[in-house]
Amino acid sequence: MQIGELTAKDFASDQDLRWCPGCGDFAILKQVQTVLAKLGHSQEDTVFISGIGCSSRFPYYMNTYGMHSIHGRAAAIASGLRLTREDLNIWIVTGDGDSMSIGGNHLIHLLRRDLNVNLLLFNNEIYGLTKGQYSPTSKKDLITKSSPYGNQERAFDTLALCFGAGASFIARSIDREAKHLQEILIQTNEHEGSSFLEIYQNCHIFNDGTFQNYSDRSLQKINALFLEDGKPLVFGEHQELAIKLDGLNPKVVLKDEYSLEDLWIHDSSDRVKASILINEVDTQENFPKLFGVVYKKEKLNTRSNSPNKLSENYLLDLLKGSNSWLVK
Amino acid sequence: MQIGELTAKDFASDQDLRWCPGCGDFAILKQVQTVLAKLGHSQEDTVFISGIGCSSRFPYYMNTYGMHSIHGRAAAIASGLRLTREDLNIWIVTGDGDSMSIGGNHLIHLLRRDLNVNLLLFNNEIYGLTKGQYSPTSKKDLITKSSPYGNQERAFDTLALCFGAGASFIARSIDREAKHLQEILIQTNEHEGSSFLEIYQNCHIFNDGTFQNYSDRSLQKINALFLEDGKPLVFGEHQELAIKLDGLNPKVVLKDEYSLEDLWIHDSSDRVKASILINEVDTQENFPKLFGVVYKKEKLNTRSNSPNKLSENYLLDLLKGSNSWLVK
Amino acid sequence: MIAEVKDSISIKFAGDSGDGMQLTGTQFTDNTALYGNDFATFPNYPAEIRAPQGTIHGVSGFQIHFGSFEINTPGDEFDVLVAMNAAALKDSLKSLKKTGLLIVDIAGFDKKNLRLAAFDPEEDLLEESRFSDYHFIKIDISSLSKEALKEIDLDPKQKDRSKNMFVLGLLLWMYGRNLQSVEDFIETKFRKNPLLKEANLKVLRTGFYYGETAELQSYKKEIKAAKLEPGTYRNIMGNKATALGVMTAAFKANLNLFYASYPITPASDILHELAKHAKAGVQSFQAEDEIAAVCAAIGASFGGALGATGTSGPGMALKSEAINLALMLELPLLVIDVQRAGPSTGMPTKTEQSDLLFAMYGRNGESPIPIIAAHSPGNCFEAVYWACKIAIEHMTPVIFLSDGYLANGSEPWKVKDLKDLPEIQPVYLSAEDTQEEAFLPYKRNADLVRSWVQPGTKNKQHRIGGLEKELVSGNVSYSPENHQKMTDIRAEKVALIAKKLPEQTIMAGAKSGKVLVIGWGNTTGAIKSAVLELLKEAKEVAHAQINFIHPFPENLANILNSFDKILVPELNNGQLIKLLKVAFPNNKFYALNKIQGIPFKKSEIKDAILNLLG
Amino acid sequence: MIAEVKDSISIKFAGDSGDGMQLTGTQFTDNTALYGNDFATFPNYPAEIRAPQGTIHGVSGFQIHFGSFEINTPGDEFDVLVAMNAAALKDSLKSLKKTGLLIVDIAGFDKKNLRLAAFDPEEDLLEESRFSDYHFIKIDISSLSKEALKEIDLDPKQKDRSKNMFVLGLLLWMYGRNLQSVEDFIETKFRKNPLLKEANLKVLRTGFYYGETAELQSYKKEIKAAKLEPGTYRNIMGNKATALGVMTAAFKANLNLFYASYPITPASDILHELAKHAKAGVQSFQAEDEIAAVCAAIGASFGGALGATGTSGPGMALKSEAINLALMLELPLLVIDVQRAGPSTGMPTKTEQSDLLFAMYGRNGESPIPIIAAHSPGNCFEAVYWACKIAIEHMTPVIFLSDGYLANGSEPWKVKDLKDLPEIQPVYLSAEDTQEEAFLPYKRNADLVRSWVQPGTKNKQHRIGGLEKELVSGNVSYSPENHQKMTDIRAEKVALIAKKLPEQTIMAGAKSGKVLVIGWGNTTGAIKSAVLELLKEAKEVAHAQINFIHPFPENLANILNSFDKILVPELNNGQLIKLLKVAFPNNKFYALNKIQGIPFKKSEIKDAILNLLG
Ligand SMILES: Cc1ncc(C[n+]2csc(CCOP(=O)(O)OP(=O)(O)O)c2C)c(N)n1
Ligand SMILES: Cc1ncc(C[n+]2csc(CCOP(=O)(O)OP(=O)(O)O)c2C)c(N)n1
Ligand code: SF4
Ligand code: SF4
Ligand SMILES: [Mg+2]
Ligand SMILES: [Mg+2]
Repeated sequence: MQIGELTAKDFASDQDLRWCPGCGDFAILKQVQTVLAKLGHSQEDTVFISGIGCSSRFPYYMNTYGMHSIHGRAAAIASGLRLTREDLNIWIVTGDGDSMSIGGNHLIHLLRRDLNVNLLLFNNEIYGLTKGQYSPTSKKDLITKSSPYGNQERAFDTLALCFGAGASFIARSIDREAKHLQEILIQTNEHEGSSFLEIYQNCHIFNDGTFQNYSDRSLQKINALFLEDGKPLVFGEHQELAIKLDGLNPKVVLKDEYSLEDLWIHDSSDRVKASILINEVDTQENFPKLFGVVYKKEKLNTRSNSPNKLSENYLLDLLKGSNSWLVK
Repeated sequence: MQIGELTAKDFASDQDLRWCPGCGDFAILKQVQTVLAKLGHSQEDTVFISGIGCSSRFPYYMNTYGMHSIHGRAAAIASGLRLTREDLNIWIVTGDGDSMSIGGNHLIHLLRRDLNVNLLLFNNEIYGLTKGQYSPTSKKDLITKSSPYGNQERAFDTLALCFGAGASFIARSIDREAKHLQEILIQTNEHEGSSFLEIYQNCHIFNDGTFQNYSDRSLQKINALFLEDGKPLVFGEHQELAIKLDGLNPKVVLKDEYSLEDLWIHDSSDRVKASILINEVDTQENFPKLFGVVYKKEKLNTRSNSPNKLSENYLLDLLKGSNSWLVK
Repeated sequence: MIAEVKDSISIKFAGDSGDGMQLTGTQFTDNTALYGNDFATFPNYPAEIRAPQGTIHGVSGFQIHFGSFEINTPGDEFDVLVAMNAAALKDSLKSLKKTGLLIVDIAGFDKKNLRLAAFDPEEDLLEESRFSDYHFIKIDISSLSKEALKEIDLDPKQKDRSKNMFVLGLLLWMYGRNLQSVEDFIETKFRKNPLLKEANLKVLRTGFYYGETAELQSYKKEIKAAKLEPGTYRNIMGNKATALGVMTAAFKANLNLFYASYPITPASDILHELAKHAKAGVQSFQAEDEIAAVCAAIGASFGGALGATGTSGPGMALKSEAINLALMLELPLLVIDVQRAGPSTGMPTKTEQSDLLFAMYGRNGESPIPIIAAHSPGNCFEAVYWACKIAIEHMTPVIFLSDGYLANGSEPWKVKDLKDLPEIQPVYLSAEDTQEEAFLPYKRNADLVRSWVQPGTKNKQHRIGGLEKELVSGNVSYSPENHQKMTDIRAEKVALIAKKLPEQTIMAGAKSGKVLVIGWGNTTGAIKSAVLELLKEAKEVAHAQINFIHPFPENLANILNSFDKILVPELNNGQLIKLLKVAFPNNKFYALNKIQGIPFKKSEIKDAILNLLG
Repeated sequence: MIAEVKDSISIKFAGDSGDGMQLTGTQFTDNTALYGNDFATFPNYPAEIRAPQGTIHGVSGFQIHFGSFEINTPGDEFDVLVAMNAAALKDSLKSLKKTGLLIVDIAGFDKKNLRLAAFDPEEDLLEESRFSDYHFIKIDISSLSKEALKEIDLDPKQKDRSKNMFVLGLLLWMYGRNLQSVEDFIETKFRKNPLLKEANLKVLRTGFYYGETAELQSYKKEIKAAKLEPGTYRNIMGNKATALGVMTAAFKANLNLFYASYPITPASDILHELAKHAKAGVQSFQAEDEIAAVCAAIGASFGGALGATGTSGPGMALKSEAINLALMLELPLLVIDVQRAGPSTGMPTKTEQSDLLFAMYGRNGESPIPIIAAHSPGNCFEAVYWACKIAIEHMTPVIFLSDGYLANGSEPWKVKDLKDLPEIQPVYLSAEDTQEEAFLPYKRNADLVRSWVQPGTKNKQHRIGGLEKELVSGNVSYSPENHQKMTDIRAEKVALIAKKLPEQTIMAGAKSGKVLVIGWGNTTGAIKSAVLELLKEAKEVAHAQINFIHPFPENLANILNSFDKILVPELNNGQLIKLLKVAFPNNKFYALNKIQGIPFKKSEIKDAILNLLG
């Protein structure tokens, strides 16, 4: 397949889109289709596997191979496919309920095994399909159908959970930032190993505006920290703020008061830095949220998979065993 | 119950111990019984809940209430008990297969919810009860019944996984260090919230000596780092080595070349330090393994549980509803 | 002009999922309830939150059948169809009675709507002559609503959304109702938004008065209040009745209630309802998955609460292993399965009765568990109450079967008097057992039930688990003879429950005759109406609907033996009938099966009975 | 002195779990196999890795029955009992035939051992007079073994551990064998430890020569080689045969094999066996749990490999939801359930046949799945081969039932010639379908099977899932009529498989008569021996053992109709019999049930047959 031969449209299936008007899923779909076309992937070598949820309807809309499986199990299904088919480009599409609640175990084990797949977590901090219950990523005190007095549970720090599980690629983007999302999708796809990409996705119906701080252009400036390798960690209304280390502790400072070298320069391959970014900056209210590729490590030498077929002789020997006898 | 009234023996049930001779589980059992007696807990207010595995036979040997449940689900069962019974002292006993393989999801959700229970993970890096398959904590290349050519999977960094899931108390000890184990058990019990204690436990039959580096007194000196709050991170044959930060990066140095202030002083309440200890020091081969209380945070305001009973009037009103009518 | 008096009317409100038909339906239902009619409802909507607008796929419908005598089903066909757009018309017209009343909103039949509903956009679909069979009323509801709101400062979209109030107003007028209940509802719902409140009230009244203005008096009908047994009544949906039943059981047993669940259609509303009562003493817990939910409930039961969990098919699959643990532990556990159309994810918003054999046999090993099925929305209350009673008094998991149709359907329900409910007595340690030196956790009473001794009880420490237990002591045992005995005891313990159950009754017809129709679950209405009609025609037919499926009530054998043939209609491929055939090999059973995600029609049952009568 | 010639001998080796009885048993078995006897074995050991030494609970036993004619069971009772300690004696003596031979190791009867086995430690348990019914040989095996090793530099514990070789040597001598196979085994096993090699060889030979020295010649027996059908034979255990059967099926179908599993007794050995062939083209995957295992297998099948997964009862519970997905996806999937005694964790090392109805009905919704059960260790090969064939050729999950007794039992097995196995032809897209413009993933062939089109195939992109599918197109559909059709098709598709199955055969007896005994699974041996004995007594009885349970073979009805009464022995509370009663309501079935974690005895079956014969 030549780059540029296919267009985003070629990756769209003939099925009617069945998300609510205003749902963030539309925008993500579009960017994924665009990126696949841009990168010159072929439709038949691409597979999308999902669980259950609004987000998990995704495969129906892709003119690729796809499976809309059962709730929480997409990662496990994709693992079997990955281990037996080295040739395919495999994507997992999942929701915060699908992958962080019922499917949490498969998620962490996928990351542990570091199989080469791209996992897109559409995080809308709610159960969309079942009409609005809180999820393990819902904000504290959120009022939902199952938390009429406000959600009493602590949310997962999504990136921290994946980092702890050993993820080799951790990134975040948001439905409303088409260009950023495209860029990060490309990097997600390029990484060899399990690539974890969290996409903040607005559920217009049951959790509208939960990411307004990051989707609204003016709020975004102060609340979102867009990371780029080799660049300092700056944000703010006029990009006037930066993050810097005070000993071990990250601190928000005025950018202009420091020279570039004194600021924290992003290096997605630095494990210690990633650990502080993910566990401290991203989890504390006084810091902005991270966007971009937060952490990336080279593929480890994990389980090798070289499927091939049994030879007849091997099988015959095995059937006979080492202690056979002949009856005449 | 008065402290000192009961002895370790009072916490022993009348059941025959059914572990293999030489199994590390015996030693752990003894320390737990000792600690409970020491702390003056009553037998009837103490509950042990386990899954399935050699380690999970633990409750049978305790003269307390107990449940030997199903594989991987102890944390979930304990959650239900915790939420309905504020008065009990609840312990979960589990194995590396039980809690990190099949039960991984319940483990991370328990830690996320931070319910007040003590979880003891007997990590022997193997499936004991099913006679020796590798587990998600087994070392790379370990030859087991299910990995005749050596384990090809990356192991979980156990502490990192729990930290990522949001654990509020993370500690490690080892079967062979009676005193240390006792001390840490006491702290585990004292912490309010989900206390995660990993205990390295030797499986004499299927994975003998996997922790020799930490159980053998002379090897231990160079391979184990015993943490104590307020004390520097020292280890080595003659306690001559220390860990120090070089910028953000931990480094092994000669203790005597630095003043105490320059060394890394352990502070289990420091989240950033914990993050580096857990994600860098504990996971890299060039550092010793951590023992002791690595991280501890004060209990968050997580879900409140105030079980009480329905009042008759409330129920009557509810049954009638707001739109009832009378038929005469 | 005096309205014609009719026995009953069936209406179907159909529109796009965004058109608010469910709200129209439930408000009309509440009003009907207060008016004193008997009724049955059937909401039916797409799986998507907002299905594609204007398409057949996006049609959301609500059917209500109300009358002055006993109403058993929403009606096979309806007398009135309100179609808000072309797709709704296409979807529902086939079930409008000939000479029925068809009301359409003209605005829903523009070219775009015609195209989306796969009509020819160029044709004049609403041409009178096409509907000459029916009474036909075309109204431009959308523009009338907008017109009514021209003074109000809302955007056109918001205005358009109030058009369902027009429909509601008009229909209430048609059946001689007043607006009180709806106005109260609007007042509360839009308390915080005066503009929307005003708009909704206005359009509601516009619809109400439109009938007068447009001279639709000839369509007015009067349906007198039904003669129900005296008492306080309310309108209740199955899931709500289930939640209330569980709460009531916990109250009567003097237990804390702990309900752990993971959301799933159509069971989620039970969780939602119970969560509302958090401050009143109900603990609900949204677990990370169905396995955790049932396990947490088991933990709660171990601690002495009534542990309950609820789900639907795929979730039942996940709970199976832990239910089996509860069986071994011999702890109370309520498991609610609100069935939906399977297999696998199937058709999540559609109904089916196909989890019965799964409930019966869906566990490894010989693992008998009592099964109780509700047979109407209101009956969910009593049925689940009994399920809790059995779980608690017999120290066993119990599976309670409801289904999507019962869960979301509603009917008038006579509010239960707590005194009229049977007592629930947990099996605590007897005084004499308390005295005994050695505590024997698996010692049993005459019903073969062990005692419920909770952590915290002094000197009764014990350990339970999923391994086979020794008779009486409860210690782990691998003895062959012991395993045989324990297996027998577990079976016998469930069988003995039959002695405690209320007798199976006949719902309609005589105690003996040619054909008995036996149903379970949501088939009640269709069967009963069919049988009542045939009884009027002097046919020898009767109807029994069973709540208790495992074990069967003791007198069921006698009932069966009093009929020549037994018809078993089920929304599955024949599940209850398999159990009946094995339990009663000498009776003649005939299956009637349907698997379409929708309930039986009265006519389908009637035909089958007539067929058997020969 | 010439040894007495006997038809068959049954030996039980019993000792502490640390005594190496399983090894002794398997080595004796291999030697027996090479010698040419027919045989059947039954290993039976505690659940603990190292159960409490010296106690009844810790006894590990291995029974072998070998002979010069067809051997069907390990024998109800045994001719020879080797008891290594007091607990072993206590556990097993009751099944030693009167006048049988009892061999004890004196060292295992010291005070400590007596106490642990709950004998009076003061009494002289081994006093000759107590065993006057038997032939009784006391040997101080432990000290003889140690004596033999006094020159070898091993610690006493290691020396003690070789005593099982003494037993093995002695018994081999007793039945006129040579030591070759065991010596070869020791050479390989201790290749890396010359000291242990020498020690084991030495003790083996000491045992072998002890018979001579101690003048035990009178106990020597000769059992001539059995007359088996010509061919190459090997000794095979059920789990191994299962693993080989799956590999062979993948080979014949020209598919990659992907086996995903989570360890569980007694299924783990299948994983262990397949893992050994990683370098030869078998992929095995130890998943994080049973759900992940079955899901990974589904993923592999989606990609075009033969996806397989194996487990036991509790794991089956966890797989249920995903098996149902595979059913909807209509992809090949092999699910192996090696049954064990339930419910819940039950008795994990003991056998039972109590998952049949679970396999049949253990899923939400109407979800028919083919079920095939193996009926002997060697038959696991063919049965699982057929399971794979059906899964592949009919695009469906198939449940293969084995059990703990078959899994660990062994018998001589005639090595299959690949050419004699039926072909397996995956349903790939036909040439004409490939040409078609629009690809229709749920288009079916005459067997109602859709084609297997794998990712990577150009222009055939499609999406599948667990929601109900539209006929032919496979698009999501909520249409009532479509759901009815699809439900019917899924049922019909499985029913049609019956046409492809081999005919049900009669294993023993005539084609018609008074009593037919129908069995499935591990009951084969007990039933067959019972029936053969009764046939000798000229009783009108026959035996059929069924492999194919769902659907039943087409000719089963005819077979059943040829007998007056049908006896159905099962190690459960009556599961197959329920299916038979529903499928064949006009036949007379009689249940014989046993749930003790152990197989039937021949005598139990015989009694039941005699009872029916009247
Ligand atoms: C086993 C099982 N349990 C529960 C459900 C019901 N269910 C479907 S989707 C969903 C959660 C959806 O939330 P999320 O994964 O965040 O996806 P979203 O709809 O928000 O995109 C649930 C609980 C199911 N289909 N299967
Ligand atoms: C659902 C289920 N799957 C599998 C098993 C078999 N099984 C029992 S214990 C165990 C793993 C034991 O390993 P671990 O948890 O590490 O405990 P250990 O025996 O090492 O203490 C397994 C796989 C089971 N009992 N239940
Ligand atoms: S419910 Fe929310 S997540 Fe689902 S389609 Fe609608 S807007 Fe999107
Ligand atoms: S197998 Fe290992 S973990 Fe299990 S009891 Fe034996 S030594 Fe302990
Ligand atoms: Mg979501
Ligand atoms: Mg372990």
